[in-house]
Amino acid sequence: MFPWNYGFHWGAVSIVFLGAFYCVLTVISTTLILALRRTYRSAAQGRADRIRWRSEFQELAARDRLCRHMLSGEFPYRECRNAFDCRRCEAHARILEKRRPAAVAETEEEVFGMAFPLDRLYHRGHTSVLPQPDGTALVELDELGRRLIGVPDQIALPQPGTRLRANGTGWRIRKREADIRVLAPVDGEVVDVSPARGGCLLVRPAEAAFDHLLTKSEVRPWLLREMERLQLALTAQGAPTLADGGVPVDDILASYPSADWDAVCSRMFLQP
Amino acid sequence: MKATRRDLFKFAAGGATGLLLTPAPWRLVTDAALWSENWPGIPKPVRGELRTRFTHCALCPAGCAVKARCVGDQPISLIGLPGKPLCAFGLMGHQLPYHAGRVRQADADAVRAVIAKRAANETVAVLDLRPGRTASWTYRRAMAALPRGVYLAARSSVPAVNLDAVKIILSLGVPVLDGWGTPSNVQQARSHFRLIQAEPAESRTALLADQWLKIRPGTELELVEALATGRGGAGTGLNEKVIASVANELVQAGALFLAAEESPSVLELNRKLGAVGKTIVAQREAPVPRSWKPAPVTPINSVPERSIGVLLIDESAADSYVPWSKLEGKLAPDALVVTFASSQAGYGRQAKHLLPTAVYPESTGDIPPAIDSPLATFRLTTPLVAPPRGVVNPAQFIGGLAAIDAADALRERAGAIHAAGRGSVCTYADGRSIPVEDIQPDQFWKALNDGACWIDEPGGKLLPPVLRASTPAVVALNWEKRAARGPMPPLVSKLYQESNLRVRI
Amino acid sequence: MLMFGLYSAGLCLVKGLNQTNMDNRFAFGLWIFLDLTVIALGAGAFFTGFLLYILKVKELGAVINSAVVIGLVCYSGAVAALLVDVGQPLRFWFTFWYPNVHSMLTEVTFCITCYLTVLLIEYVPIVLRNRRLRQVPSFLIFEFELHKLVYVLAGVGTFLSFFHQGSLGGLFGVLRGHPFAFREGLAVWPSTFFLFVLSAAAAGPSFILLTTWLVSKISNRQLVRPEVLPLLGRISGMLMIAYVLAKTVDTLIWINHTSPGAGVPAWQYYSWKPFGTWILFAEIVAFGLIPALVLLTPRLRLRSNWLVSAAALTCIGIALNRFVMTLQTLALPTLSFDPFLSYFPSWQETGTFLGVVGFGVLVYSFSFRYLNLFPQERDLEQPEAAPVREPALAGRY
Amino acid sequence: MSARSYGMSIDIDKCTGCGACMVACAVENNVPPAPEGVNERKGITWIRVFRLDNGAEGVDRKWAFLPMLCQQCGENTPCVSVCPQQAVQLDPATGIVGQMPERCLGCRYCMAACPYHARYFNWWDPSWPAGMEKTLNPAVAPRMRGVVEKCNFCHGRWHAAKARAAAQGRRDLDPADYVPACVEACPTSAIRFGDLNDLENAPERGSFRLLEKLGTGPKIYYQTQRDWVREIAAAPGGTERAHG
Repeated sequence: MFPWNYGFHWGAVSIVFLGAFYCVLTVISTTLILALRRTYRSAAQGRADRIRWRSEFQELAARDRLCRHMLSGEFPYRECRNAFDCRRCEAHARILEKRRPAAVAETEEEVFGMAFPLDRLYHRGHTSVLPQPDGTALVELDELGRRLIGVPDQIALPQPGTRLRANGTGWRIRKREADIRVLAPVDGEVVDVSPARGGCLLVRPAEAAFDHLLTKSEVRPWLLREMERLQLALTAQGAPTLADGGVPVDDILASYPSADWDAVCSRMFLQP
Repeated sequence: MKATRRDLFKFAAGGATGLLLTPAPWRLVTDAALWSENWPGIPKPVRGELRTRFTHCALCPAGCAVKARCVGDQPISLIGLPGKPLCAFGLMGHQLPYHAGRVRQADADAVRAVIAKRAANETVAVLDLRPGRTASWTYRRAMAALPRGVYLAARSSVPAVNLDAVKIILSLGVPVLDGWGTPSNVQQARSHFRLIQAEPAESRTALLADQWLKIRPGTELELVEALATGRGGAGTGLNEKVIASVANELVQAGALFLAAEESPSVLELNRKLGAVGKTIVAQREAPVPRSWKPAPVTPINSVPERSIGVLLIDESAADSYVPWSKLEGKLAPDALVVTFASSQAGYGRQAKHLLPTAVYPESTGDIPPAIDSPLATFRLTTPLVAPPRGVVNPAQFIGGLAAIDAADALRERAGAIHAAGRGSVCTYADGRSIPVEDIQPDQFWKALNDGACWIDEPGGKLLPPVLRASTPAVVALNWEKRAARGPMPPLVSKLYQESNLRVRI
Repeated sequence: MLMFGLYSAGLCLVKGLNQTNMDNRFAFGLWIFLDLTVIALGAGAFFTGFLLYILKVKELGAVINSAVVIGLVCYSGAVAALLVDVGQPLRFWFTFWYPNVHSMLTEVTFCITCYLTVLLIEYVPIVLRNRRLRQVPSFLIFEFELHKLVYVLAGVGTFLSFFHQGSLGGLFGVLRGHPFAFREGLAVWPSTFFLFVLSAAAAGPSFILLTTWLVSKISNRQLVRPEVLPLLGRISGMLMIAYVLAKTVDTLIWINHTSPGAGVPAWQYYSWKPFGTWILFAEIVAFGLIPALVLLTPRLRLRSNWLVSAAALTCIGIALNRFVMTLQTLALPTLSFDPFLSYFPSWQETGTFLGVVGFGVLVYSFSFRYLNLFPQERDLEQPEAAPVREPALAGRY
Repeated sequence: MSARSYGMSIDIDKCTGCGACMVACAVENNVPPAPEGVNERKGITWIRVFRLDNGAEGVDRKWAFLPMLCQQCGENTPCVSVCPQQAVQLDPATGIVGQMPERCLGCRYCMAACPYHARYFNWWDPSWPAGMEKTLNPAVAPRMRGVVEKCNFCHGRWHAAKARAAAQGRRDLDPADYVPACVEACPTSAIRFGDLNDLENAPERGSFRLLEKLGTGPKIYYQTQRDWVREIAAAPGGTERAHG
């Protein structure tokens, strides 16, 4: 193995053989070291959230990765390639230009008896953003999210001054066995927090670009889709199907005591 | 929580790398390797000054000269002399004392007391399985001294064979090529004699012989008759042509007959063929002191039924066996059977007491002339290793019964031989051969003990053997039979177990 | 089963190899056969990796994780068995310390140890994808970064596997003393070297196919898209046919040239019952050509029972080939006067064997339970519920 | 010291199958007696006498004995090239294939490689009956369990002979000084040993080697006048009248 070992003799074969062996060793070890170094670097730059979202987005089932424009019927079938961050999506930009202003002037969508006021923008992780006149925005769970969780057992809100990253962790909610990370809908800095209604944050957005969030006419198809997914998640838990047509009761968990709520919530809050 | 866990990993990783840099792990593997090299329980051979000693092999009557390589006093290997090689069993003789089935302890004094009590008014018999030794003479003297002592020899008359003159041998089941004569002699003579083996079993000798007559068991004598008279022999299972041709051969070559069991008819046929006196002659014995008054050799058949009260069997050196069935009838109903042996394998199964004896090369004694030596010889087997405590010397024990001190019997006999002044002594250390008259008695004795052989001078005509009534002894055992009856060195496993060279019976 | 295996192995380690039924003629027994077979079946790991990361056959992404786990299981099992098999396990490192670079076994040892590490490293990301572990950010990032570099590992793995699979073949190809196994070859390697590489590459996908099918039957879940298994089958089939052809050519050369050159007419080997010529036939045709053809016939390939049985046949064929190379080689006498020996493993050997298998099953099923071996699985869950209607606002769209 | 190539020539016709060589070898090289239940397949006999017979039945059956030991192959030696850790080496100075038990891993690959089955594995811990370890030969170290061993032409004796030669200031060792145990012990001197380069030891005409066609260049030569023996011994690949 080493020239100073007994019985070692220089020869073409040994040189080739050991050479190859040492090459392999170096390659393997460098790969490992490289990976580790990068790990530390990205950890230092605090890119954990972004990476998490990326990988988790990949983990999502294909049918949960559909593009919003497919939901609203502009594409027959299309999966999102930008991890729900439409701000870098040129297709999205093109469509926005083409899109004529929505005719419907409704102020509120009512799906399954849940009210989704259209003055605000919706994130696919079931948070809503209400821009305030002073440039801040109010971030909270949307109706469905709230109903999924009902009365939370415990809420862990970020300190004011924390920087949020879109699709990063907004805040955490514990409910029964479920530990839910609510995805932050926007980049920005937390100004104020309150545990009311499953937690809501007052955020000063980094830039006022919200076009990665769902608006107006996209909300209803998206919600229908969400109901489907919810139902699917529940049936996967072996729970009876949603009372057909019946408006979901206020606390959905309560009506499905048997369901593995962790699984359901993780599915609905986009964290496989 | 998170931080501590990460720290834990950091610590583990750091520790591992750090450990790799220390000599500890390398040291550890090296030690492991070293340990695996001197595995626990592997004995370390003792080193020491190498010496050479000479003695004679007492495993079989051939009594080959032995050159022992010793570390200190412990022989580590045996080898024959140039031109006089040892057989496989002789080569491992020095390991015989360690054979598994060895018996070491017995209460000799109690046994002696019992025998002494019964000896007063009962017949005491000694069965000698290797007649012709000095020990045999001790037994005969003791039996002569006892009121009703009987000396039984496994073989009554001991003929010798003059191999140089032999042209053809017809052997009736004698293992001529497997433990019968002196290996070197047989080997040398093999080139000039033809061997016909008449034997039912597929023995080594049978398969190595020039011709094998596969006769039915127990028809040896019938074959002899057929060969003698030229009639019959159908019972042997051979066809007449074969018998006729063999008979023809024998007549022309003046053949020699060998029989596994002594029988008059065999000797008769030998005489008829002119073998007697030429190739088959009387065994000569070395001179014995005149003061020795021996009991006669009683043929076992002539012992009255159920007469023996005490039977003492000397198995310490055994060349031939008397089947137990033949002995049983001669024993009185409450007979006491004592055997002197080193293992249970032989008569130990039937005997009431077994007195442990020393085994070669622990024992001291002499070896009678080999069957293939027409001349008288006197050879000592001297202990290469000290015998364990508690072993009994049969000669001294039995001599003791008749108040005969046999401790110096060998030396006395050596004295007698020297006094006779015939023959010469050849010493192995220097390979010289000195006429007896040129050397002092004590030098003679010392020479014999350091490994030397006294050989009678060739002069004198070869006498025909005296024919006595047949005795039912099984003589001339081959090594398979020996292995079955007596102790064998542990390494025979190489021959019988780890290879199929030989087959255990 | 695992306990029993450990007990047997322990016996063999403590009391020594006299516990086995191997002997001086049958120096190799069940274990070596096991090692060769298992490693051949584990070849799926490297070959799938090679196809996926180097040749960019995306469909195989569906089974790569499972393949890696299988590979890991097979190789670690084989190494464990080897450690029991050698007389002085404490000296395993001698091979690295004083390597004899001319020995195929050295090559095998080096490559397998390296490749085992590679497999472990490839296994790490799969483990780290577990939901709980992923909560730890550093794990998460490490997995992410490592996964970006995995093609390097795949490359190295392919290199290593190529050599040790080959050397395993070489092991017996170089046995000049056994004309039955001895083959001439190219450069330093006997022909068996290349045959083994080929056959292993052929068997690997089949084995993955088999396990995937089995697992989905047992868990009755659909694990991969329906087109993946036939694809595996096709790959396996193509390699198999190549292997069969090569093997045939090699056998012919051997029968007509190599073996007579060593002084033994080839028919002699098959004069010893029970190893008649049927074994040659079975190896090449019954378990070689036939499954290959089945796998290459698109119509049959799409019928799952045909596909699966063909894959099974392929695996059996490879196992048979390894059996012939190890045990039949040793069973056949070389000297005129030594007999044809037969050998039956002792219960300790069998126990260790079962232990290794049990270990494999255990590791695999744990991975299946806690790790995401089949990424497509989520996509394939079929919604059982009726599509949601919305009575209140029906007909709105 | 000039390069030698030690070898043997064995006269099968002289061998009576007495087994003296096997015993002498075991004594010389400290090979332990077999534990209970060991058969010829697990036993250790550096030299083993095989029994051949002419296949005839009854009185026509004839035996021949063929001593088999490591053939000390000189050309592409099968066991040397396969050992993964250089525990087997062919000594260019003597032409003897040496085995280093303390280096051996016990993988038994060399045994699989040997066409003569002349290599033996220590399946058991070596053990001697109580007291018998005193009779061990100090020139040879007993082997531990789990390693392979084989005939090395009594390497201990070779070292001793070299030492004597050195002591007497000779550069070459005296042929009479170096004789393996089996040769020394053979009662019929059927085994001859020596440097094949010397004329008097050159193999006689008509002598053959086992499995010559394998091209391993064995250095043990056999002679026989009996045709059936030559036919069996020379033929490779096993025959129906195999006698193990």
